[in-house]
Amino acid sequence: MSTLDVTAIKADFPILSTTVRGGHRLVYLDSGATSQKPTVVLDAERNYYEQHNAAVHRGAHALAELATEDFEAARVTIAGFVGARAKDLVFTKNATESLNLVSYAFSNATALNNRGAGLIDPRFVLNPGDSIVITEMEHHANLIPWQEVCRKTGATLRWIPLTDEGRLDLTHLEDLIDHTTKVVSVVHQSNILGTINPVKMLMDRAHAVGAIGIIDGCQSVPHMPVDVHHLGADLVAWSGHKMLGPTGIGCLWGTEEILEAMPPFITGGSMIQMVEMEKSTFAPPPQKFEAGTPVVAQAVALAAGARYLEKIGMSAVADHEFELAEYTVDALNALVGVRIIGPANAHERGSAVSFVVDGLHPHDVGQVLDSRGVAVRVGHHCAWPTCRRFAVPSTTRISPYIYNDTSDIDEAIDGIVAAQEFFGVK
Amino acid sequence: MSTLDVTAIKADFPILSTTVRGGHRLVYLDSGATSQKPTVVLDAERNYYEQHNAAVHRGAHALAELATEDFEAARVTIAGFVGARAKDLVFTKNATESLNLVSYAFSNATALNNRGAGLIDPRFVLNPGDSIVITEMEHHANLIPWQEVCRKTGATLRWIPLTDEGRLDLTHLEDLIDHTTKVVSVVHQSNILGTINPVKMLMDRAHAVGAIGIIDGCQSVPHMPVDVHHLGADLVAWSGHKMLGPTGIGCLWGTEEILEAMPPFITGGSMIQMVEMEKSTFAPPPQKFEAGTPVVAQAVALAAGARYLEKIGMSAVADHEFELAEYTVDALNALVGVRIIGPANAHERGSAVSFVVDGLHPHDVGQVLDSRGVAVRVGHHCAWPTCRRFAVPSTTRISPYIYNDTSDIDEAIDGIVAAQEFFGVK
Amino acid sequence: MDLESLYQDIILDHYKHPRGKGLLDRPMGSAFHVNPTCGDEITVQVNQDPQGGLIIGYDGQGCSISQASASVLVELIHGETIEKSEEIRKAFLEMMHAQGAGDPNEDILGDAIAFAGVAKFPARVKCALLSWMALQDAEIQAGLLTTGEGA
Amino acid sequence: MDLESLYQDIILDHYKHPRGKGLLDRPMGSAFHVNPTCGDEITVQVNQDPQGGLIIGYDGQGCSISQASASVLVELIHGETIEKSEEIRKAFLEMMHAQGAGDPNEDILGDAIAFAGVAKFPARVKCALLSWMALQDAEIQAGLLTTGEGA
Ligand SMILES: Cc1ncc(COP(=O)(O)O)c(C=O)c1O
Ligand SMILES: Cc1ncc(COP(=O)(O)O)c(C=O)c1O
Repeated sequence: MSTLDVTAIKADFPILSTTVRGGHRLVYLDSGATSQKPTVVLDAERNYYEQHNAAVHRGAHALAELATEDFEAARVTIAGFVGARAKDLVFTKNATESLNLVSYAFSNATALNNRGAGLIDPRFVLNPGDSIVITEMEHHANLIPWQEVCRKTGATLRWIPLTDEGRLDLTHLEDLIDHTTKVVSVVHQSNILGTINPVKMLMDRAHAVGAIGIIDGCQSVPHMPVDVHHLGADLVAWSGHKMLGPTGIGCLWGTEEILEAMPPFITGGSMIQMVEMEKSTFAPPPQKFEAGTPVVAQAVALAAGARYLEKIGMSAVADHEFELAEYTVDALNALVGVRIIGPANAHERGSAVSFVVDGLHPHDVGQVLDSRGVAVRVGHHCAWPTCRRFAVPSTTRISPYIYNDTSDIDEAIDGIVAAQEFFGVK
Repeated sequence: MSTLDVTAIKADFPILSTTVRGGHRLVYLDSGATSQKPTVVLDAERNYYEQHNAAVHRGAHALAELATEDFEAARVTIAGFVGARAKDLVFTKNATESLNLVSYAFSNATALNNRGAGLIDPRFVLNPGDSIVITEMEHHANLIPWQEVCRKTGATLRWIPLTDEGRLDLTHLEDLIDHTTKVVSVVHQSNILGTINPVKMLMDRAHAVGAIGIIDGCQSVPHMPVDVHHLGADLVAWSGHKMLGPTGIGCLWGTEEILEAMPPFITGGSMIQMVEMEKSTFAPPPQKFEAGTPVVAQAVALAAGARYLEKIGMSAVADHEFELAEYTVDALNALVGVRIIGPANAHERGSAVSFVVDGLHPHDVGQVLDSRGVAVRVGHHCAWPTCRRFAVPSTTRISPYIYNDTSDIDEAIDGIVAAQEFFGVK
Repeated sequence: MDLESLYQDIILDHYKHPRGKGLLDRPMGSAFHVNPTCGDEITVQVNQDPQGGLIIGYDGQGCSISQASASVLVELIHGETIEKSEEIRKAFLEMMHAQGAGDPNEDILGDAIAFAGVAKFPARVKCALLSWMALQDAEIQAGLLTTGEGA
Repeated sequence: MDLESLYQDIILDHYKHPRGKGLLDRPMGSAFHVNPTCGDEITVQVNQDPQGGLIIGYDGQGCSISQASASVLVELIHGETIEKSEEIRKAFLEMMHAQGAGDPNEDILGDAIAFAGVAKFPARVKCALLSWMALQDAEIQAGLLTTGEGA
């Protein structure tokens, strides 16, 4: 039995009491893509603009002080949410930028090194023969940046393959992550398969060969208790909009040592120490990585979201999601002509569940669900190679969150059956 | 006489009726750093979250359609604000990212070219001997990215020097922008000096030598009518938060041809055409440059800001600012011991006016103004080399906007005199 | 929402019984298009018979809308002149961009008129257009059309 | 707001009549610090006399708070042992981070106690700390302090 009072939680999200498609109650099961926002988050953002808005870290006037305080207090809250210190948390615009910030540390360091431009940390310099290891279940955000780094440096991209049930196939791990490996970057919880990966072990393996270990926490930080220090990674990236926060904010946590060592990514104002026309020096992290006017209102709002989640308790959230995962998996398993893509049980998996329906294209399944007010995602979920691995062009995905209960899953299941009937495949 | 009804406009900005520092009416004269936000902007953002929030360009359900429509309609509005087509407008997180997106086109193209990775447009490939030309009045956002490109490629950074009155010294322009020049990137209106630069002429010169022409429009787009097609540039960057919009959104306009030719910057989801583990191909612009979940709510809110400005009329805004500039310059010129840094008349300048007070440090001037509720910016305004050029460590800057009138300027002037008295330098 | 207005019987029929599916032996032009959001794929090929009539081949996988649209395309374009083909293609594009408004010409569009309802679903418009975009590219490749024409 | 609580007479006096301004001939340690937001600069230098007393030199430009703070620093640290210097420096840091609360020790801080009011202005705390941060670095460079100690 879930310990979450889902009815009370739902009431905190104005959009969940709207109707869609001619009067249908909105059943929002697309939180893997983006979560909805509770009133406290919207209020926090608005209050910031109505009371404290000013340029941060720059002005000496009253508003500038208040805005700076708000922004840095938000950093403390959001860092605390993952057990980190504020000074080790960098704000970006989304997880994609966070991961690019990291990948560009490698291509920038390599370019600077090749031109002999200053003292470059050799851990970030890539040469042909070096390897970067990811998995076959990465979101494009943790795949394409590394493809690009490889194109620019001559390094080789490797990936850990998947088993038929959607888990990492670790058989040849020691060969995949070897002495040539300089980066190991893996998703904590797959957004398409739902699989939770043994990241600690992978990070340990990365460190054993001297590689830098990175975790894409987009689907874990919002859904389970995460303490960055327990993950064993050097860097962890995630997004605000999937954890009740606004669009336009992402996070990157790193160890102090790694953030110090990494060259900057986006450069400009507020990330400098000293500027002359000829050359500049840079501020210490996190400022070094936050050029330009930062995402101030977004940070303030995301902090309100983090506090909302903390009040519920992330263990309670994880328990709730486990129950929903179990319920969803069981219900889908019970349907004739429906196949789960990813672990078909609730063990070490999140509540996002992908599936295909025999004889039906996911777009058509999604359309029928939508006509009943049920919002799910169809497509390759920005994990196209994972779809290829399972020989499907795309999937339909149910991804619930704290404001969903089993009645919402029931609506989705009913919709799938209705789709089968409508298209006559049952 | 100003045609703007400043009293009515003020009433649209909730923060302007707050008080600071123990009951002083807030006199906000720091809009060069960031503008305040009218209620319509805050409402637009909130309504989006409460009614339409979903992942854009990805889902097939009702909310996803509404969110995508909102986002793309915002693009049409904001592009229209500068006379552009929606498909030529890229959303970023701030102008700093916009300018980095452009500068990275050069360093990425160069790195790819050096590795023989595919067909690279030679206009973006930089070699030692090539030059990049900026000015001595650039914001750090249009300086440091180019310093970094030079460090990575061996190209040389050149800059157009300044006259004592704070205008571009064009005496040696033909030598500065010559056949070695591949980039000319200049600020339209200086955020520190207020100078409005003859950008069309500079862009024409850039094109005459085959260079790509870029304009930093941060301080022009919010303050005067700007039609990107009249500027003669290939690319124009600006920020949302300085034109009534929220934090966390920037813009980059480019000609279709240039945007097509530029390699992507941040890579990941939503900017792809086809993805395999081994390689990917990219979507056409603007998507190519908008990896990851975009700044949806911010775009919707910024569009509301643009509509608000259009209702006032950008010509009326420019007239109003001209009057304020004239008033401010005259008032400062009339003070003993006060020196304007930048043009000391209202000809070809914006309303942002920097100055120094003999015997007083800008921090102390700003502090006295602040104690009276007057918010101005003190420091180097992210244009440190410009301060060096005028042999001052920093300046105090008055920068008004549509919600300010001459009575606000009077408050600042009174505060300057009070500062002189408090520190006994008068 | 009215599922029937989207999934007209004609569409479902073309989906279940696609007309003329299959690739050509030696096409003059061939274009492969994907829908990057869902991975749907289509290849459209063209040849021209001595009398100037178009010969269309296609293959693909995807949702009911994209596959039915390709089948309708073959039915409409096959045997027509390039001029007529352009007329039909442009009428189809116009209908798909009309968001359910507009007044599609049934004489020109034939079975394709059934897609008028799809235009009300922005996310599905791309599906319906996939094969038509590929057709244009294949015709350009075959030298029957010059770049940029119409679109 | 009460300007007088920020600009205590002692501060204005040190600002207008800085004590011991000037650089040393051959410093054991020297550190140059800037405030990146406003461009204020300070150089602090240290030597040690045979009895272990510190000799401090400095030069710089900046606002009243940063310059007065440097002047007070010289007055307090000059001639003291490194141990005593650390005690004073830490007391000053603590006071500046107390946001106006706390109970600064006048016996240790002397004139520097006048900066208690500055702690209420976050944007000015950096100004007040500039020379003290440089002092620490200069002492580390002189080998009188090991890195990371205190801070
Ligand atoms: C002229 C100019 N360029 C660039 C910027 C950078 O804009 P942002 O901080 O929004 O990235 C600013 C404002 O800070 C500016 O005034
Ligand atoms: C696992 C994973 N990684 C990365 C991302 C990219 O996040 P964003 O789009 O917020 O940059 C997502 C979400 O889209 C995700 O689920």
